[in-house]
Amino acid sequence: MVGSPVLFVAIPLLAAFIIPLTGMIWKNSVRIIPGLVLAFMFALSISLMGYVSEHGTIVEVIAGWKPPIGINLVFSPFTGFLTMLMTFLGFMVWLYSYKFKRNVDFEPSMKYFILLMLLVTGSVGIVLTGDIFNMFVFIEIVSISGYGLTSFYTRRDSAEAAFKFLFMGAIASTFLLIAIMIIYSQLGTLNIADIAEKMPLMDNKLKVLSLVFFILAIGVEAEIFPLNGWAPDVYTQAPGPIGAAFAGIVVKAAIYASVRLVYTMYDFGGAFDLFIIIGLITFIVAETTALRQDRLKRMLAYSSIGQMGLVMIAFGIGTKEGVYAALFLMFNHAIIKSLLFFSGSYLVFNKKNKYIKHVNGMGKYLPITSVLFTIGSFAIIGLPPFSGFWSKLAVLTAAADSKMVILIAVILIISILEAVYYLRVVNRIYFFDKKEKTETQKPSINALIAMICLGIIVLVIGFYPDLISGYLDRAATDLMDKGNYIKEVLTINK
Amino acid sequence: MKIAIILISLGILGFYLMDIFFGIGFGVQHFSNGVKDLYLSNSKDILKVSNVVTSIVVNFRGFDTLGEVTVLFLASTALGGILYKKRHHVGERSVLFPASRIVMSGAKLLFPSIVLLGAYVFIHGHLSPGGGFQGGTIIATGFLLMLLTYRNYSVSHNRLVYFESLAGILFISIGLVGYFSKGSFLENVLPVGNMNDLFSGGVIGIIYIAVGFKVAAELTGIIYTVLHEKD
Amino acid sequence: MIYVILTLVLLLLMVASAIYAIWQKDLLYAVIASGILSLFLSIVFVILQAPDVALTEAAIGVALTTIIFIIAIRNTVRYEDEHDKKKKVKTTTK
Amino acid sequence: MNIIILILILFFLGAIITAFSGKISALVQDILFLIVLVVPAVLFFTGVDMNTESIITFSQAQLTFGMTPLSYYFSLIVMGLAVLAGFYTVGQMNGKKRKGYYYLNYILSIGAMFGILMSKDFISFFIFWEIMTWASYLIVIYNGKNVQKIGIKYFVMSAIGAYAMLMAIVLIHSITGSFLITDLISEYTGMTQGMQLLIPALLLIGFGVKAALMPLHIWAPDAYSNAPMSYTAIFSGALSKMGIYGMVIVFLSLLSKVPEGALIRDIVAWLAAITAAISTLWAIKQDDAKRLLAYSSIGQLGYIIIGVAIGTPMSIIAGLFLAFMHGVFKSALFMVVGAVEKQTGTTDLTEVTGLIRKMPWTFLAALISIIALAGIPPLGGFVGKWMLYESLILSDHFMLVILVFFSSTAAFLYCYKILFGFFLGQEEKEWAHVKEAPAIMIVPMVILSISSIVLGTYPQLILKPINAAMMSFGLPDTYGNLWKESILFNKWGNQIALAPIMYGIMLVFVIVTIFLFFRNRSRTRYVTTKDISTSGEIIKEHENLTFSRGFFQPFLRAVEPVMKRQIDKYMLSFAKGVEDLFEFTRRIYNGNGQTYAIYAMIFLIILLMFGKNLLG
Amino acid sequence: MEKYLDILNVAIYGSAVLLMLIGLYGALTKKSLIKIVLGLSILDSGVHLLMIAIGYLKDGTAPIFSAGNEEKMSVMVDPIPQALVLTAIVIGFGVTAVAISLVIRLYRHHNTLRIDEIKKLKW
Repeated sequence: MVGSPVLFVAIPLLAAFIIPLTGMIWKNSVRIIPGLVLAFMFALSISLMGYVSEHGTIVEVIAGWKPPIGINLVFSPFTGFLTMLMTFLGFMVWLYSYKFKRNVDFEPSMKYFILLMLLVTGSVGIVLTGDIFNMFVFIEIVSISGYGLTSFYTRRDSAEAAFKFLFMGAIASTFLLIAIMIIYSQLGTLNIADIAEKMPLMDNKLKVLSLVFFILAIGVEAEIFPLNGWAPDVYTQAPGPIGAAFAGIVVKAAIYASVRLVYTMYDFGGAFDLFIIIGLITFIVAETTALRQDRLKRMLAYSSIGQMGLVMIAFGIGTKEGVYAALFLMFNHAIIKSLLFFSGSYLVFNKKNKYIKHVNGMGKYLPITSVLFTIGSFAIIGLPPFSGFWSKLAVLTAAADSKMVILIAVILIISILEAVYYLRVVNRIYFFDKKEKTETQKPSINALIAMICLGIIVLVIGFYPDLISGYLDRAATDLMDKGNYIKEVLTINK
Repeated sequence: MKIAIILISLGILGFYLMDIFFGIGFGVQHFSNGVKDLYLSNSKDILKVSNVVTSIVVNFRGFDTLGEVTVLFLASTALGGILYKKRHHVGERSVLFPASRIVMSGAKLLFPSIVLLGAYVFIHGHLSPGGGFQGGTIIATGFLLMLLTYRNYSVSHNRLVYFESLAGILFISIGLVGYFSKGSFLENVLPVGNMNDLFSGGVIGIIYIAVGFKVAAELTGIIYTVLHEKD
Repeated sequence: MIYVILTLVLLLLMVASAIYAIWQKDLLYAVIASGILSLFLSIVFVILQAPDVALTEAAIGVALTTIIFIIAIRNTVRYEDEHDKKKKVKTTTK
Repeated sequence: MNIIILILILFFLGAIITAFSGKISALVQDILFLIVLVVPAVLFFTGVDMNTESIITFSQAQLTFGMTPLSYYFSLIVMGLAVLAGFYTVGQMNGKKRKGYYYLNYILSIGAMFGILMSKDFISFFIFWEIMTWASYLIVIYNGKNVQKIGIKYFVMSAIGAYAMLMAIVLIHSITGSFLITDLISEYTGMTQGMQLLIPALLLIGFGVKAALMPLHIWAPDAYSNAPMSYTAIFSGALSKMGIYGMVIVFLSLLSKVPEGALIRDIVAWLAAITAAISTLWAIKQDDAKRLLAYSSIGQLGYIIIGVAIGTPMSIIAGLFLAFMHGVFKSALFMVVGAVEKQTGTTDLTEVTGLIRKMPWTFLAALISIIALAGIPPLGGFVGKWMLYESLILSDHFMLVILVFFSSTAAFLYCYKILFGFFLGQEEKEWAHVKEAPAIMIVPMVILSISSIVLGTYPQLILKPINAAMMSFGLPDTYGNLWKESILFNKWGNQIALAPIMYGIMLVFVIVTIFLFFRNRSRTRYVTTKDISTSGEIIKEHENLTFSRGFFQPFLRAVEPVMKRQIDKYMLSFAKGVEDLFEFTRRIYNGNGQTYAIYAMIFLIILLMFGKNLLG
Repeated sequence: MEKYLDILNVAIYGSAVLLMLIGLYGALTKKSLIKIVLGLSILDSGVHLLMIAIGYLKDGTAPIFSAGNEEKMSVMVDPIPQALVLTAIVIGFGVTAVAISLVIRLYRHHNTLRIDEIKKLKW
């Protein structure tokens, strides 16, 4: 084994503490070190994934105490897949914003990169940790770096967005604590595997209520319907790449948390139906709202929320095919939505309100960015031969196998709306005339590389989905096998 | 209307919460084989730390503490970002009334003792109530006193950064030393000593001191940033 | 027995100061009330055999949170009703 | 490497290379474009036979490619038209902007159509179907006019169809566990009755959109007329046939096997008949040649669908035959309109007049194609229509016959209009400079017109593949026995029985025409159409008094009540209403952070109160 | 003693829940941003009290071993909630500090503290 899961947390934190010191000596180090760390995390996740696929789950304990006592990190095919995805996106976001922040002062740019790095770290921590209170701590890390990143631009209305986020986040974290305490008071443990094992001992009423509090708390980050008021504002006001980071990293971590609760910790069958209901409402409301947006980033934000609803639906199907589909959707959504945010923020660069009409005629001025945006739009609509098609097909197949005919119909009808609003933008890019005289910003070389990387992934996965389907399949098997998770964690011989 | 909805929903929420917690009961323990006893006995027998809360915070659940320190670090970073303005105005302050001479000299007298108290609290974190957080906070309140009293009292920003970063690096390095020598992050690498001894508990004392410095520096930094925020 | 009564009194005071903090239109008083709440809370923590938490709550809840709120009030408005904003400008600028 | 895969790769790589070769030179691009179209066609006709099958395996699905007799028949249409229209395109697109974009999507859609025909499983079918959809969508909006309205309308309707199809596909997969079309066919009779109706219905919605069946046709007039004419030739001639292709499979291999299928077949047949009738009326009303032909296409597709839906062997032969013929003559007509548009800059029938001397070859192509379209013997259209009438009468669908006959007769009106509007009438000074279109555009038109004539005389050229296709569905061998079914054919090998008589009539007609022409030639005099005595009234300048205006005014007034109720108006207002409804859901996000927190509390309360029932 | 325990049961949990509800009420109804943040911090206090109360054991002692009570493990109150609350308090302070800085910046930007007037971002 090369390295260990704990390095996913230790190295970025070490770097975060070192950066203020090195920044005094060499100013560029504050930009470069986070990139190196994120690249390291990505490389580490790949090497660990290789190890995991041969030798099975890695359970890493902290401070040498076996799981019920100490905190443990679990690097299984499932968590490892998400880690790989998140760290990759984190690196892409860094690459994209490497020069983007050049015109910003030294101190804010240092803060930006530290916060970005810790945002990724926190999300990875949520995914890897095997302890619910530790998960709470990581959720707070993600939240606070999210608040900081959202309000990065002092000239926008970003503080308003960040405050809404913080308001919801604070309420959520309170209820998360209550839920954790209810479980602790009944079972006397905080370890997820241990809780899962002892869960049948718990009183049914308390079980229901604690799950309710958990759903409220994690739902805020997972952007499920009535709790996602903050999300569009944050996506709009945060710097462009951070929107991608939220859509691709933070929300994924939150979805992971809720999935871990329902699939591993609790033993309710009805929770899956709840997932479907919540996901469906989120999906419908978000997509219909996105249809009527006049600002680009807001539209992307609602679309992102809607996609997360779809992921919830896929997880709610509850079969292995459903999990496979959900993971595939998460992967695609992370890649494609990042591509859209990246290219979209150059299409409306320097415009105050980022109206959709500002993209008019950009196909002539920013050809590559426009093409990438178009590819992203087509992919997220689910048109073949782009990658979005395969995930949509997987969701529908999984739903059909579970005989959910009406669900399929609703998903497809709403998908038409999605197609409409994306194509409206694409039409504007190519077939409308640019009216205003404002300057367009050519993407810097690093941003272009990041976008092209994502675009290539979209195309490659579209033509050859088997590149990742092995990972997805193993991850889905891993998530469905609750007993194995408990066994792996509790019987570690360290 | 809105208020009525809120009151009704709060009422229902309160009802459910009370229902839950009366069910749980006060002063009784529901679980038989929880981790509590393991923590108590391990803390006593293996770590030789008398304050069990400290051993939990620093060792058993040291990862939480690392996260917590990171949260503070993030808060001060985010705060600096949120309130960042281009012009630096060191020396200007927003405290409205100049302090009286009595307060000034009193503060001067109190400040060393507050710092000393804080240092004591975090050094003895594994023996008595208190520890890095408490001690760090106490030191920060000492700086707060000075900042409030003296119009031109300024804390060197760089020095705060040094303390903050070095303490953080120390914490993680200890963890990494444990990882590389014993195979597990934050694992104890020093002899544990005897119970109720100042030098007991292995790395716990060192980590708590690092945490103390870090928390003190971060909280001071936060207050300093907010305090110098003026239109 | 005496602890029970003391606890009850403290809890009562806590709730009262919380209500006061929410009810009071003058934000400065409200913040002070919430600081007092934290003080009582830390005593309750001592009674509940949690000295570490009590220390933390006393230092953070009573001192730091309160002072941060007060700084915020200094930088913004003192009264909840902003009709008093102009009055505040008059009274507080030196 | 399998030859089908090779052709597909050639198409898709060639599309991309062609798109970017415009950077080198326009000529290179044109040549590449033609190569990419011609080489696969040659490969197809020489290398592909019924036995080539290849499988690409993914973890989620298996893509199986192979050819069936039916797909061979449709491939003939697609490949032939693609090459002919390709040459035409090079001429028409000469000097236009965004040529790379246009070529890219042109080749992509041809490749996708080929892929659809070669797919033996639903996944590859759907993939190519969607590629075809978005490639054609990108061409529909190529002009940049009204993209938000026309383009979105086209895409939404296509998406409705495609998603209905996708739903059917996943349902099929959940039942049969396989995506193969043959597996669906073999397991169809064992399904529950609900599924037996639902799956064909969903598939028919999907195919019906592309085939412009009545309630789903609303995209067609706009999309056909908005795309460049060189593509509309493909659009109407080949792309819409993909819908027919799917329908043939559904009707012949699914619905004919269960008794409930008769209901759906009748519904579709009736819808198609109504489509034919109404769109013919609409075509008569149009003053723009593009829109006229677009409506005419919808009507013609209606005939084809009727033939396919009725399901007797004769009617299917009629439908498939008409499908080929429609591809031939309608493409030629669209090419004619495109040529006129290129030379004059407009396609308004009331503007352009008297081009017969300027563009004789174009006129010839238009004349022959229109005769074929109207179903006048001895051209191919006649053979198809005759068989259709006969099969309808023989299978007791008298009401349908009346409708079809009505619309077929009414089609003469618009046929005449387009011929007259463009080519006959007075010569205007305005169009004095007009020249004949370049040869590269003329040749495909002429070839298509000649094939109309040839197919009218020798229908067996395509009756043979039709027969093979039908035999693959288990229908009796009709080749050589068609005389048993239809009085049109004689005993000796499907010759048209009446051919000598028809040619006789034709000869008389031509002679009379020439006679009249020479006799009246001396009496013709030139007047200008825009200088008409107005009895002292002052004409406003913009008032166009060309005789082509208000063509068939009394007739239109007679049918006006029928045409007032436009289905697309209802559908558009429905869509608008839905979108306005979403304005309300948007108001949920009212911007106040506190309200969001209250939502959270209400959500929590709901979960607390009903969580127990939900989670159980 | 049972009776007092019942009183305390009602009183401690009751006041903790009451604190939470008061805090939530303040956060949900008050228009002033500072009041909202204050409400959130009161909400936090209530939760912390709740957590400590759950860890309490009847007649328990603080979880600190001293020379005298090394064997009295069974009467010690639960140290874990205390450790958790310690973490939660510090995290809560971090959140409050960020919230306050946001409030200051919002005031700078909008020149008001009323939350219903700060809604430029909507729909």
